[in-house]
Amino acid sequence: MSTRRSARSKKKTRPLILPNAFGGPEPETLLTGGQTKQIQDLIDLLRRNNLTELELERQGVRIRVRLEVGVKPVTASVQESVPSTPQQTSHPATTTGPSAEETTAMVTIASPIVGTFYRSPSPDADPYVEEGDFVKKGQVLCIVEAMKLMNEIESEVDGRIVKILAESTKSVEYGQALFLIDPKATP
Amino acid sequence: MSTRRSARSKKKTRPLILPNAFGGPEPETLLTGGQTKQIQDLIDLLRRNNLTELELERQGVRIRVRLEVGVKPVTASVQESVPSTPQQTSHPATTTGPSAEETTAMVTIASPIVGTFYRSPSPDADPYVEEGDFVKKGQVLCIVEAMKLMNEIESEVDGRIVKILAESTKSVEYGQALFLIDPKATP
Amino acid sequence: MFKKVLIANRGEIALRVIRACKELGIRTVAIHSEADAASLHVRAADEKVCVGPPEAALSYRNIPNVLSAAEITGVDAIHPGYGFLSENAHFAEVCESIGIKFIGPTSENIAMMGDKAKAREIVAKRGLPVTPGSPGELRSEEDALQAAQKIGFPVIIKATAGGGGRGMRVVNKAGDLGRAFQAAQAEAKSTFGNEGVYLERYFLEPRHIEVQILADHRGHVIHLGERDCSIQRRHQKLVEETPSPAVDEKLRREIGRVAVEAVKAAQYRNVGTVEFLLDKDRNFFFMEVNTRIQVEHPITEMVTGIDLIKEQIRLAAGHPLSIRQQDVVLNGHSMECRINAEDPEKFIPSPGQITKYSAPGGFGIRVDSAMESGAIVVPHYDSMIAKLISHGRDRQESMARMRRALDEFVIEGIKTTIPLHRRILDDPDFQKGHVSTTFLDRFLAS
Amino acid sequence: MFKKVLIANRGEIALRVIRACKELGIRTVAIHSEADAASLHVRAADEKVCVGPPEAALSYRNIPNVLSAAEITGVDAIHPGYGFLSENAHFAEVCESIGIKFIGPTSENIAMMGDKAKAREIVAKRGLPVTPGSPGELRSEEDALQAAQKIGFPVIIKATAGGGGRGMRVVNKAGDLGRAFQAAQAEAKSTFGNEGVYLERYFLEPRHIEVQILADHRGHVIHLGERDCSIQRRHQKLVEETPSPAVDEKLRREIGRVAVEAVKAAQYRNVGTVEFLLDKDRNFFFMEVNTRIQVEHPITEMVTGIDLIKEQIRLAAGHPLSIRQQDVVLNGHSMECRINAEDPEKFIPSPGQITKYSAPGGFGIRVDSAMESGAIVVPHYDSMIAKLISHGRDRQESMARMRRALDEFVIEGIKTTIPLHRRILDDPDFQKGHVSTTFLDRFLAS
Repeated sequence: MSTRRSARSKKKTRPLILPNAFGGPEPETLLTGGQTKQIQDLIDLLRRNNLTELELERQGVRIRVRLEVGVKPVTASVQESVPSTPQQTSHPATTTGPSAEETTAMVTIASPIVGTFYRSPSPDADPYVEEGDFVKKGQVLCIVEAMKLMNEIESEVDGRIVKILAESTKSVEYGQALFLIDPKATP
Repeated sequence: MSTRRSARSKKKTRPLILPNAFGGPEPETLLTGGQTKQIQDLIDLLRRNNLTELELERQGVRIRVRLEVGVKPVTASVQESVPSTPQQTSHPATTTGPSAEETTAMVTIASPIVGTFYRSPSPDADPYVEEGDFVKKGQVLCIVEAMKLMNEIESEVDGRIVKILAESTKSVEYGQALFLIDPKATP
Repeated sequence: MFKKVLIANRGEIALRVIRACKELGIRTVAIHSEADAASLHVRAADEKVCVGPPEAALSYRNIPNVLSAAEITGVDAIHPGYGFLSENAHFAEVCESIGIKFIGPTSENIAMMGDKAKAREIVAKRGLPVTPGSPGELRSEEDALQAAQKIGFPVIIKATAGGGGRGMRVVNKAGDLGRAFQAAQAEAKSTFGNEGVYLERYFLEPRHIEVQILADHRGHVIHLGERDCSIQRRHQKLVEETPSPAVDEKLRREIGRVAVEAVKAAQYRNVGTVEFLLDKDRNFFFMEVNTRIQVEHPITEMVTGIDLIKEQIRLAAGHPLSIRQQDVVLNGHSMECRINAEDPEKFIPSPGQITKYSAPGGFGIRVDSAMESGAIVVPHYDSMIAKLISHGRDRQESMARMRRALDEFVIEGIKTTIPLHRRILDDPDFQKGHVSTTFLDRFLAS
Repeated sequence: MFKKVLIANRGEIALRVIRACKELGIRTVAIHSEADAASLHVRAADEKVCVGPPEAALSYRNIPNVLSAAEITGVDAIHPGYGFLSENAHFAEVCESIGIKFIGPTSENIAMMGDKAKAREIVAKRGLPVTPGSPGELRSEEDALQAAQKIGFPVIIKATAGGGGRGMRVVNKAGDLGRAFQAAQAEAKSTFGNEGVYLERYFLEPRHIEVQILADHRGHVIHLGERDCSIQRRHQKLVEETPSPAVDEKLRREIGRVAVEAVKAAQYRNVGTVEFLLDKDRNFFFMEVNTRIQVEHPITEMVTGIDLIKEQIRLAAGHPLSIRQQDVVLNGHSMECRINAEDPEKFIPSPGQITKYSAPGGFGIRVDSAMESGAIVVPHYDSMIAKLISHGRDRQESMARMRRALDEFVIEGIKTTIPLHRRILDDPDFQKGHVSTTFLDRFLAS
């Protein structure tokens, strides 16, 4: 337990640090850029894995790749309808998500709540973790402060911290990626 | 010269028949250069990967490319659902245009004015032409009455009347197809 | 005046509030669930914060996340819209306690009016007409029977914490009362977490008439005339209009005066709506006070020219009322059709992607909607996707405009209630204004 | 009342008239060129007739084809919109002669007012204030010099058949008069087929103020207040508003009275607009009468609640005026921005396909447009693609709404004047209402 003052904390007394009680969802990569390249990637994926069919649908984009059984050729279909792509407005602490290659087989630790991100339990303490550190499942990675409460965010896996995606003392929204962990790495 | 009474001709006295003074425009079908290029890209993708089928839908345009197993040629179809397709409302004398095959190498004689279509110079006279007739360039095919004036419409080519597309005494709009002529036919 | 406001809502009402803020020069913060990241209300705001997963309870109703979003963006005030947290007294109270202005009535107002039986009591004490009914919450079946026999059958049992038709039961005779009482209690408990119920006389073909009121912090209250919301399906309003074809100038003054007195009795602040039943003999009875901006507020705006959302914000910022009762002029007639993403015959929700969206325009037509071509109607929230509002010099013109606007409205990819609205507008009884809250059931049955 | 009306126009005004007809229960016939076959105005009508190739002279201005379309569809009346055949006295006369009602003034009204010098004469004879100028058409350079010296430089030479800035020349001193006279004559001849010119005093920073009038067949005339159209670029209006920031109640009554008298002097019928110059000392001078519905008519509709297109149709059908002057009430303020498909800095037309179109909505916003996603702006016609109209309780609110609506308006695929309008609305002089017809040139130069 430790106390900490946030930017708007004049009225605050003794905030609590809570253990992680949330399960973070994993962010997915969006189809952006050249479609031909993406379809090719899917076809390669299909072949490598000896799949017969692969379908992907998210936010109005549907991709379907099919390999006829006993037949060499593959069927691919993409359906896109995206007039309503989210326009980036100035939101607090915008973080561009990691690119597709980076996230391959990586685990993302996302913020389960809206609040303020802190890398250390108090201003004069050391950060919980640094990039390159090896962490254990259940190990505290950071704190997200919300409503004067300090919520400890724990790692969901064993692995190595590849990247810290949020900046200490800055606000984070629900689902925002905080850490990228390589679960295959060993010390 | 001849006189004739139209449906609304109570006030009419002696209408004139005028010689053809209009040139009919030929309707065209268009596929933009950009679209052709995109289809080619999809075909290349299909071929490179020995796919059987590839479908892409985006903002109202759906492209599907299919390669039949064991068959060399490639089938490509483009379906465009432009949001502003003209809705067919009850307009006077709607004529469904002839299909693609029929018009191949055919000449369409279109109405150069808005008015009422008559196949014969007077109600008791024989029609100027019938389907199957051979006509000469400059030969009168019909009359379109407008503003109490009878306008003779002439053939623009030598050939055989394949189809008469408008109905006598019914109204026609500007550019409406009246006759389909096969210019290659000989008597 | 506030510098920055967070809008704790989504869809058309969030966009409506953002528009008002922009016109007042106030910066805006949108919140959204993961399902709404690409929504128009999010792009329209200056800032945005994702507050949770698609489930409303974990996002739009998630008080810690909504308040954290307000804190990290440094807003002065929160506008709750309607639904979600708008009538949550606890939320309003927490806002007050952390120094963020809740744009709406006080938490005490919400709590008091949220207890429907209590609200009736307060109003009745002032000598104002309330529907004959039990004096307060019913303690037992015997209590219910006694009350019902005193006022006469049929009666309607309602949840004290209720709204929207949940926890309601109509009872025609004493023998049915016991079962209905228990069913209403159970439904009230499961829906509102509060099993309290009360009963009232049930009117056979009443009109639903409501009066818009504005109240400043000094206790000055004015009303902006009535809205007739009799076209309902299962207590869900579908078409609203103002003025009501059943209310003349004399009745308007009288019902307006009662509405003003009722909210004065409760020391009410900000905007609110007083709901009445109007029976066939033009007797009216107080039902309840809605402590939020209503879905149908635009029709009042169209005839008065007063921007109710701006008034809400000004009043919340402590400005006194800028309009006196005698300055309120009602110009012409206005009507609203709620366009829902539903099958127009079976009323089954029809979520999905809107492949084409083209809203009507021109003179006397207003559309409040956050939809657009390509938008996805998600299944997690209310099915209302657009409000089509007409205005004309008289009811005739307003209806003619509504008809042609319904014909113009193109929403493809999902089913909507547009065809139903078109049929309602062609109904001779509706055209004559001969309607009651039972109109739609009979209309749909025929 | 008419059973069926043909709309001899395209785009937003055709759609505007179709909407009014639908609200009146009148069937509609759209005409279109080959370039407009897929246009919204065509689909909105009950019937449609293609009247020619893209060139307006061969389609929308093609009198035989337009009248044949009217005959084969059996309409009772033709609404000409603005532009095209709307001020063609010959067309109105032929309509009259074949028993099809021309919805507008009489052909005599059009012919008389079309001769600008003649119109000035008629009005001056009634003792009404006209801009000091030559008594009629100028016969020679000497004639011009004499007139100019009498009224004093600077003067402006105008075509008697003119409009829209063509055939106009400003002359600052006697030495420049000869060349300007010849240039104006040549331009008048090539543009209007009529070399007649006249001259007037040229005011340095005048306002363009126009008064909307309605006249029935019995000769009753009322006015609906003024419009301030001072924001012009090369005599093309860009922004209009009502009431004018420069006109108070007293001046409004006075200028309205003069407008009514001017059209009475011409035995004018149906709707029309009387244009005035207002100088810095608040003197006003008659300029001309526009014998058609104006592009900017919606702002008058917003503040009066009167549907001018419906009034045109009713008056043409022989109905007497249903409104008396004392019943005309002006509510609040309204402003219009003309959105053109043009580069907002270089004013080069920008035809092409609109890949995305999303119009603003909500309270106090009206959009008159026939555009939609996927529509193609063809290069053959006027570049105006939408009229954005705001309404508010006062000029402040109306401007705030216009600003936020301009921010919301999405038109992709082509360039539009939206960014220019946004800049104009941010200008402090514009915000204060300190403008004249020279405002925009100075604004663009800075």
